[in-house]
Amino acid sequence: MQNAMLSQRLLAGVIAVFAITTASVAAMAQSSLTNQGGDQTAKEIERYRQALGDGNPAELWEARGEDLWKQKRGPKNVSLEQCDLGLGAGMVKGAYTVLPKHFEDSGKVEDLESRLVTCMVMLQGFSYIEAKKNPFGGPDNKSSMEALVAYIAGASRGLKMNVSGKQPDEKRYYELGKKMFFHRGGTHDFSCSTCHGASGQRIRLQDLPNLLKQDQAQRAYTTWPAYRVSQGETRSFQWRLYDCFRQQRFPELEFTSEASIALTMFLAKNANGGVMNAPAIKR
Amino acid sequence: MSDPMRIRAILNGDKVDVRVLMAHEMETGQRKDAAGKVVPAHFIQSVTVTCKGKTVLSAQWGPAISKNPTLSFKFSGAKVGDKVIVSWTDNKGDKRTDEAPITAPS
Amino acid sequence: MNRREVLRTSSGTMVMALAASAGLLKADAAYAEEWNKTAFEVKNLNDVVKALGGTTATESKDISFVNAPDIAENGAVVPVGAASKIPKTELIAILVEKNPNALSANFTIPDGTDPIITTRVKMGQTSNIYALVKADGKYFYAVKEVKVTLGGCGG
Amino acid sequence: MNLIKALGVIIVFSFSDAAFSAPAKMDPKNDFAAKDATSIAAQEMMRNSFKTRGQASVDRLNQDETQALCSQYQDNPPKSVRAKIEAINQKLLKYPADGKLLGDWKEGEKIAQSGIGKQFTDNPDNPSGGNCYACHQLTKTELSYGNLGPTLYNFGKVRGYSEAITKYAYGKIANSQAFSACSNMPRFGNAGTHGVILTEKEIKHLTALLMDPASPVNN
Repeated sequence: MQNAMLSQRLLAGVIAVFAITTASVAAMAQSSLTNQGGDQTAKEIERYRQALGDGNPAELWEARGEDLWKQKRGPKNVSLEQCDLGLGAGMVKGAYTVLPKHFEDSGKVEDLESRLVTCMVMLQGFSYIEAKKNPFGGPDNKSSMEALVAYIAGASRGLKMNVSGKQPDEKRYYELGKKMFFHRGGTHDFSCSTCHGASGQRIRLQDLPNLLKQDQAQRAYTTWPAYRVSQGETRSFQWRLYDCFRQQRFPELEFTSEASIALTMFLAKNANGGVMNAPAIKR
Repeated sequence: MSDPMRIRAILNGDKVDVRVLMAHEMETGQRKDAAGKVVPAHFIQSVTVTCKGKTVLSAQWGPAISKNPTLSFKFSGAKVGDKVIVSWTDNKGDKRTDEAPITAPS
Repeated sequence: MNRREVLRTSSGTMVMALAASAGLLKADAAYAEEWNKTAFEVKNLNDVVKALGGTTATESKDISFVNAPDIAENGAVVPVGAASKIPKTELIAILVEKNPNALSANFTIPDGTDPIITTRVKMGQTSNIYALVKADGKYFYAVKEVKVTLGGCGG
Repeated sequence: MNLIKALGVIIVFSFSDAAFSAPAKMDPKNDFAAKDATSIAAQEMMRNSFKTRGQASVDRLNQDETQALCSQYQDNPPKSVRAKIEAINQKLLKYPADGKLLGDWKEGEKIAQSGIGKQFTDNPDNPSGGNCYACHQLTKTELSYGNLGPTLYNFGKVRGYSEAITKYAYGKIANSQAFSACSNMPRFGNAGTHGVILTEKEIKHLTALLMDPASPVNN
């Protein structure tokens, strides 16, 4: 089913390329010439990325997140160490690979961020408002959420994504997320699929993974959260979606909203089998 | 106040490979905040790395060093277990010192 | 460059520096060498050399860049390293010609430390970068261009 | 059954979020969106998950017929639907009343480089960019270009500086889907029901960037 859809899309892509290049033979000759320049650029960008890999400031977030996880906080003055992230209370290692997941205690499908909110409310006694207050850090504003996310994701490094998606609500979320992926709207007619529905595409010099193809979905999902050098911040997957929709010219995606989790379910499950390598470092 | 540095000092042959990651805004003094006000410069000005009481590297930095700076270099004359001590001071007078023992390659 | 200028940079620094000069604190190495304000304020290679106490710098093939890419995907973080094969290298500095102030960093290399360092700098735009070396009292440099590219869907 | 359960979840969710912000309101007239159960649930979910910020109001989630059809067919509609979409957009496409299609390529280059505009973080008083380089190669000198669209380098030179090609270039920028259903390219002059991205004058500048023999695109 999935494969049929993919090959259909690939075929459509091929047809589109032909339609474009039939404009004129001269244009084709021109484009192959300029592509050589493009390859050189791509090679240099690759060198830049490798040089970045040399030291990842996300480590600073991971260290802070580990402290926050163990620190007694909130009205109940307890740590998060008894939080069940999906593999049982206190199990951090590998937890990121099974999320999003349906939790009996909350009755909801939760991704890592919404699960942390639940634990902060249920274990530590924070209000929902308090727990969701500062999801994304900025200059002189440290987000506890992003630090916790960096620590927990980091504890799944080297482990394979393994989202179940079998529970009925998980299945529903997957389907809703898929619908959302193709939902065009706004001033620019963009959907997620505009940029992430075909292979070999890039915006400016940034490669755009085709999130409908397993290998690319794996590579993309397993490198979030990530330190963004353009922002000097370690960003969570919730932030990745939030900022994609901003650039898509959509209204503001609410932190840990149902739509954000449904879309994460769709993308995480498509990445099953991919080996986690986050927090990564990106431009 | 500031987060601890991450320091790695690994003995490769007779040389110690040092990598340091620091948590600092490295504000240039040119950026404007959302309200259009210039954010004052705030950056690390000096860095000193010592081992066994001897300075193995010192540096002066301007605001053009990237946020959350990294630094790597090599020195000789130390063994596994010796401590590498890194200190920085910024233009507001804030300071931080962290240390890490030299380890064997894993 | 004079001491008073440095003292004015912030009250925190002033208190510390005064305390150090009065012998109240053991002056550590960082304070033994005051931050060279002038060097960090001038706009080009020659003026930096002068601010560091030299007169002129000559280009040298014995200085190489390490890790520095030809194209940077983002100017906020550009990895730059420099290595010197010139005997008695005592200082390596990194300059970005088109930044508001040219000098980014200035490393003092004592005996026993390899004359090779890497760090990361900000670049406002495509520019030449210089690796400046002081060896046996003389100044040498190498230069290369790093292109900074635009990115993103909403930039 | 599943749907009812899911709606329950939505209600719980929007209730717990109620103190955080006012629940999103969407134009109830969203006639074109798909009507199958999953699509309705997805629209409901999105309505409850996005909120208006700045110029980006929640009604941007509403779809015009073109957007709805492209979503429904996952950007790859059958021939008949494709023809329908192109016909709708041919009707929307308007050429300048003064008959002039070319502006100043230098202004066009600035518009092609700029990616700002219409985001909730953008100032609505400032003009929007076209962000052409995000998807197209245009000149020899700009290395940072994307490839979602074809290269446009030497656009006028290889096609000839004819009236027909000029008109096609203008039309394609103003409303890409009048020529190619479910194109990834925004309809800069006819942005669905959500207003225009670029003015007639700005589209003329971009047309000049492609069609002026002196433009760096053709040199």
